[in-house]
Amino acid sequence: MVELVWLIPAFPLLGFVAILLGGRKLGEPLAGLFATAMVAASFVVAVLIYLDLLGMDEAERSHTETLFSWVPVGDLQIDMAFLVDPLSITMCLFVTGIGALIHLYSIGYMHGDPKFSKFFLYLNLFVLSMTLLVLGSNLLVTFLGWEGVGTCSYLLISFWHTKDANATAGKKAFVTNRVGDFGVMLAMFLAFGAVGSIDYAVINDSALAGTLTTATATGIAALLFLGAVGKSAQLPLYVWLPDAMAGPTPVSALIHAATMVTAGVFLMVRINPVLGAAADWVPTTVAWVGAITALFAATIALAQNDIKKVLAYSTVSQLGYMFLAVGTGAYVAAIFHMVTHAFFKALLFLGSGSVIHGMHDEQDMRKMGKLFKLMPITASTFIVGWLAIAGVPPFAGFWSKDEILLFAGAENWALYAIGIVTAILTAFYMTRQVVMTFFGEQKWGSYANEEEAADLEVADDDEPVATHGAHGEFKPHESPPFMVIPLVVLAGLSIVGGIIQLPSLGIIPKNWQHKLLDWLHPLVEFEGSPVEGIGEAHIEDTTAYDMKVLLIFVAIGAALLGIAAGWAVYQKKLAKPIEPELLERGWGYDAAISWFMGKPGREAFQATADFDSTVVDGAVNGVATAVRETAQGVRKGQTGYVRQYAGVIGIGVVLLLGWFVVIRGLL
Amino acid sequence: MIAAGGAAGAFPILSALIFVPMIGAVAILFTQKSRPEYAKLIAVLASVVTAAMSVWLLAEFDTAESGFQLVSQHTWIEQWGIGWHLGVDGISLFLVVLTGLLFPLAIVGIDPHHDEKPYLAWLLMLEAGVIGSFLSLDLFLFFLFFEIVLVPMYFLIGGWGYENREYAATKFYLYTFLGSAFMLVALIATAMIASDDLGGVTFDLVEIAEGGNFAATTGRWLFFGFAVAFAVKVPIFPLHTWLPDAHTQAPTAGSVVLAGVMLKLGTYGFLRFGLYLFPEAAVWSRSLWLTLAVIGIIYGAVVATMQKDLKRLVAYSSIAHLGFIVLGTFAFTTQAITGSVIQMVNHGVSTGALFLFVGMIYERRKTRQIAELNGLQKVAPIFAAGFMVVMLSSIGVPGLNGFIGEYLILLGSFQTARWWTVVATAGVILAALYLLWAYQRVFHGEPDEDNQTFPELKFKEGLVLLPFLAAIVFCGVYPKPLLDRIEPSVDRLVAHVAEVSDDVEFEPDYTSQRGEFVPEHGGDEEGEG
Amino acid sequence: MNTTALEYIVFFAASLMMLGGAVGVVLFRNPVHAALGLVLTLFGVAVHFVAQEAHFLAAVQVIVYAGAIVVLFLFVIMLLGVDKAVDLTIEPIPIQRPLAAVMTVGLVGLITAAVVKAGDAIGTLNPGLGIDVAGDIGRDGQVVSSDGNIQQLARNLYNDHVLAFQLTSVLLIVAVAGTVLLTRKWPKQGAAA
Amino acid sequence: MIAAIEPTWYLIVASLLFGIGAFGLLVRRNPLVMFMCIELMLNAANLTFVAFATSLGDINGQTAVFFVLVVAAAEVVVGLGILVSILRRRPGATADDLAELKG
Repeated sequence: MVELVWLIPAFPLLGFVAILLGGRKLGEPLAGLFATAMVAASFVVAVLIYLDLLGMDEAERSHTETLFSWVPVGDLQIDMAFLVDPLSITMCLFVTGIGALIHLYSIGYMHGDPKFSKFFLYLNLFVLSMTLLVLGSNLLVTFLGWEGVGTCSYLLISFWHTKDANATAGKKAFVTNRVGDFGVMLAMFLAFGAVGSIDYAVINDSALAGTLTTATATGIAALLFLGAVGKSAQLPLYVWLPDAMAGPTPVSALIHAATMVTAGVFLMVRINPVLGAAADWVPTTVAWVGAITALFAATIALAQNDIKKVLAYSTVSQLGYMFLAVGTGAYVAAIFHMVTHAFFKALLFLGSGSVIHGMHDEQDMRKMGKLFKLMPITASTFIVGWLAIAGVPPFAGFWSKDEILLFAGAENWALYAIGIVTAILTAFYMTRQVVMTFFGEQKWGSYANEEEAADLEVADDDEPVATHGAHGEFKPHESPPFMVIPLVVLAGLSIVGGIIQLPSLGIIPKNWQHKLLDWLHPLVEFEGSPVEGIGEAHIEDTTAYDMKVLLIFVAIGAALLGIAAGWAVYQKKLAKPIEPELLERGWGYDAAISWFMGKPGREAFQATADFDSTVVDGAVNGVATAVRETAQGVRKGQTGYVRQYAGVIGIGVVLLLGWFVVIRGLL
Repeated sequence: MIAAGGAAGAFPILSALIFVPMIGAVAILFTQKSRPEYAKLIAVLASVVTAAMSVWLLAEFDTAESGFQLVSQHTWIEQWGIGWHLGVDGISLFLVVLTGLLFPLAIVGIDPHHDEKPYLAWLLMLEAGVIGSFLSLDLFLFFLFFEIVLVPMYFLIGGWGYENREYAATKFYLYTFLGSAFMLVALIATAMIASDDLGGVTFDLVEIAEGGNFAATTGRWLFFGFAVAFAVKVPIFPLHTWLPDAHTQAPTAGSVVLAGVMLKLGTYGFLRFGLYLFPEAAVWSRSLWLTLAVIGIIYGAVVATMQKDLKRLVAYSSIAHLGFIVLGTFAFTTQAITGSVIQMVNHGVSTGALFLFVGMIYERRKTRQIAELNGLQKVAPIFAAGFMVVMLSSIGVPGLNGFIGEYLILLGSFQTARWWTVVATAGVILAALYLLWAYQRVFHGEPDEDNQTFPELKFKEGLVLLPFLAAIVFCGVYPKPLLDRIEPSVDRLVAHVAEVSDDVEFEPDYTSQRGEFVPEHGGDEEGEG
Repeated sequence: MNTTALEYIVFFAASLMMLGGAVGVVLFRNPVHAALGLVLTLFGVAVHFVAQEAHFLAAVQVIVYAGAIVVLFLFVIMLLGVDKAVDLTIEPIPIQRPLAAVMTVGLVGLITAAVVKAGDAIGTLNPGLGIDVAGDIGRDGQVVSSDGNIQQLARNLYNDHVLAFQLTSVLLIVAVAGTVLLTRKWPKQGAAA
Repeated sequence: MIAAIEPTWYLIVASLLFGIGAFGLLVRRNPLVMFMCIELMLNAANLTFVAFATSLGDINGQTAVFFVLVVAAAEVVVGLGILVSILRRRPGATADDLAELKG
């Protein structure tokens, strides 16, 4: 079964090609169903491979499947090869699984869109790229997927490209990611120069064997981290992600919450031996970048009014947690949080999509409220997501966040403090969102969107194509089954997702604990490596580990505190909400960058262009002008008088004669 | 003589590649002006036959052989040792094939608006010149073809170009001709100086390269002479300003050919006549070229960003892309030079296609100003999708052809020219910036009145573009067939350079830090997850 | 008067004729007069030819030059009606006359200086070196024919320079045909030319 | 028979004739007269040829004069032909009026 790993990307590829060729003929909803089926098929293959791996001995759970030689030049031999191991299969499982659910959801969400089939074309291409990313056995195949998902992200963010903001957001995402790609490319070059290969196996082995010098390892790790910062929207490159919400909501759920943005975390875990072999400042930087991003984004999320923007900043914040985990050596916890986050964040996004759908494309939470009764399923599942992200036991988010905080505490109490504060803020802003959307006061009128109302009155019998799900009379409504089913499934996963990595607490049966760690064990634990501090951090003898039960209660307390405060402020109105404008504008960071790019950046570019046309080209034209001017002067000598010419010739003759006769001494 | 000749008496395919378009050009002169369809027929026929032969050449090519193949050698001007010496190796193979395939597409796909007869004759003449330049193994012959190329291009730009064509054509001609003047002097001097070692004057490239032994200073001066000509042709910053004008003002076919193959004459010249003839000088001056290449990459991209004319933007992007090729050339590693060669081909394909698209936009809207275009994706989604694929290739997205060359160049250069490469890699960011921004302004948004009626891609246009798109995807996904043919020749060239110069470490030990790790595995502690 | 004195007289008379005519060509304001000055010069040159025993050339000089060419000049003058006196005091090109003077003086001065200096090398008449200026000399040292000059010239022309001679005929035909073509629109003048 | 006059004298006279001709060419504006001046210079050359032929005893010098005469004749024919067609169109034109090639 392992040999058939190529089927995982092959199905979405098939879907992509089929929809490319016949998507318009397939039409709605066939194209969507077909695309969904393809991704589901991938999921099935992934499950089968997973089961296959389970049946194997742990040492054998790594298989490289080479399809063909891709870029072979001299010493550089890069194969199009897939690495099947616990990590890649874990990633594949949740990418294809959640991917399939979101495909299904999209059939309902994109109903009536004129570019229905194209949406699924892009989605399948995305899944293809994402599976390549996680399955790649070397950095280049991963990079292929890496850029592929970036491109799909670009295409999907600007899917409704007639709006300028969407187009700008797509471009911004691509270009910002490119900054990160710069790092990934350089990391590959560095790795090739050091070990003559960019296979993960070779790089990691060299790091583990200690032959990779610290300098090289530091370089590779730091550069890959730069790539990860771009892809996973960390400080200082996070700016593209909030804007990326311009894309259709399923895209936000799939790409910008569950899968693509976690690629950076995946990559760091993939090369964790190199990170371990690198100088200490690299993992420390990773941890701090993660922690600061988590806190920073959480503060911004406090004051957002767009339902998706809240979730976007929340995603940035949660990704920060994952990097915090990576930086503190909690690789398993990072993957764990990645998976649970994929569950509940996909759920929240899809839920918000459902709300937007039900509210006829209204995204402003200030115009919502009291939707619980009208959208019961959406609301219930959203609440599950809320509790999961807030860290309320026994929901999935609680377990993963707790594990990360444990490792953070073992590493550095300051990191832990930031983590806890972030957890409180997270619970607070999510409560705020839930209240503003589903509870509180009803703030929508009979028509939430006045322009739409006007449109509907004018063109009553036209098929309302531009706005899906508009039904004439405005009333928020529950979404169709296509959309609800994924919500329910994801809600279920968000509740029970924690079981894949339960902590080692007395009340939990021994063989239920640390299942993910056992599964990923060969990839993060390396007995016998001469390099210090490589692999998963060992925290058994730290203070934090001793206090882990206490820490769990602190985490629960933080979650409840946040929820209580949020409920008090927004539902009970016990205090006036504090939502400074500075936070709403994201500390002005994005604006500062925009200003920089727009003003001095652009002026510098323009100055260069002017330099080109005036100085460089001016020099060329200057030479031409100089020649012309000189010629203008010289041509005055050409009087056209033949007698004068003859006279000058005569003088020439005399001079020549004089030279011969006088100088040469004939005389 | 290292050239491994084809079987004696076999069909002289290389000579035929040059003569068929040339004969076609002459034949067109005998057609009636009132019946341009005959001229067109001859042009299509000649170019298709050439294309077929170039594909045949590809089939005949011996992958394992690193030297020159299918050599055709005849004495021409005996007393000066000038010969009709043609040969193909991995470096020139794909450039010839690209030329062979590009011309029929340009001839079939683009109709000039007037005077078809001379237009087609010039195009065929151009094809003969370009192919001749790529195949020549004789300095004099090369110079001849190198110069022949200028004349048709001058007339194509000047005769069928746009509003500012005379200026652009004159600038193009004078600029490149000035460079060639240096080369002429250098190549005559090369032959004369080499004659001391070779016991007789000869212009034969292989003989001079293998047997010539130039004193360091002499070699550097001679290299400089050649390099100026090639640097103008590439063009390398700051000798580039003819290019945006020529590209912008040239008719679409001219731009396609100019970007597709003509600029490669410069980079190809660096490889064939720079590195091969004067390895010592090339190594000695590499910092200069690397620096200029990197400046070109960043500078071209920055200037491209601010262009208001779409065609000009693509032209400046060429400067950036060609900078990569020069960077790879002077990195002297197998990967980098192989990357350069493949990038020459790929740039030809993707920039050629971009120019085709820009040409189509101009045909439809009679403007190239970005500001006057908007929302085209809404009215012409297929057109936009095609443009998107080509653009992504140009940006260098993996899986498409543009990436392979860029990646190999950067990877190879990183090993011997680290900091230059770091800066060059940053150019990759800018490539995304200017192309996406242009795409956004032209294709995204709501189309205004003028653009509302923008016609969708026509079937014929689609047919012309299809080979480009196929090549873009194929080379990106499976470049091995190309790499296999290019690499042996590049290896030979690198070895040739390494032979004479020992101050650059050309073949670093890439595996110095490689290690094996065998985990001490308990194996029995857990077996289940 | 001995032979030598007569020769001096002839030389100076002919030179005077020649140079006087030449000065006339330059200074006469009327082209007709200038043409007559030219005739005078040509005759002077012919006399010099005779003095140097180039009888054939002297004859040709008179017949072709003075006879045909000058007549041609006069025809053209009358044909175009340019036989009016012109004002020679006007010179539109500012430094033309000083320039001409400098050139003339320089030319004449330098050549004369060179000739005088090299006078010894140029030497005197040197008969018996392949040319018998006086005439064909028989085996016994007697002058056989006084037109020996013509025979020598003919032999030289038709042996050594026969190709050039043929080419001159082509040249003349081309010149005539070309002139006819040049003035084709006026058949009379074409015929006259 | 030996000519008593030294060839040097002939050369000097010829140079004077040439000088006068050249001077005339430069100062006269009437194209016809300029032509005549050219004839003067040709005759000076002829005289030199003959003088040298005599002094060196080489008949080739005289042959050269013969060719000069022929070429002069042809030149005059063509030159006057051109002159006629020019003056037909532009009566009274002087050499200075024919400055079409002025830069």
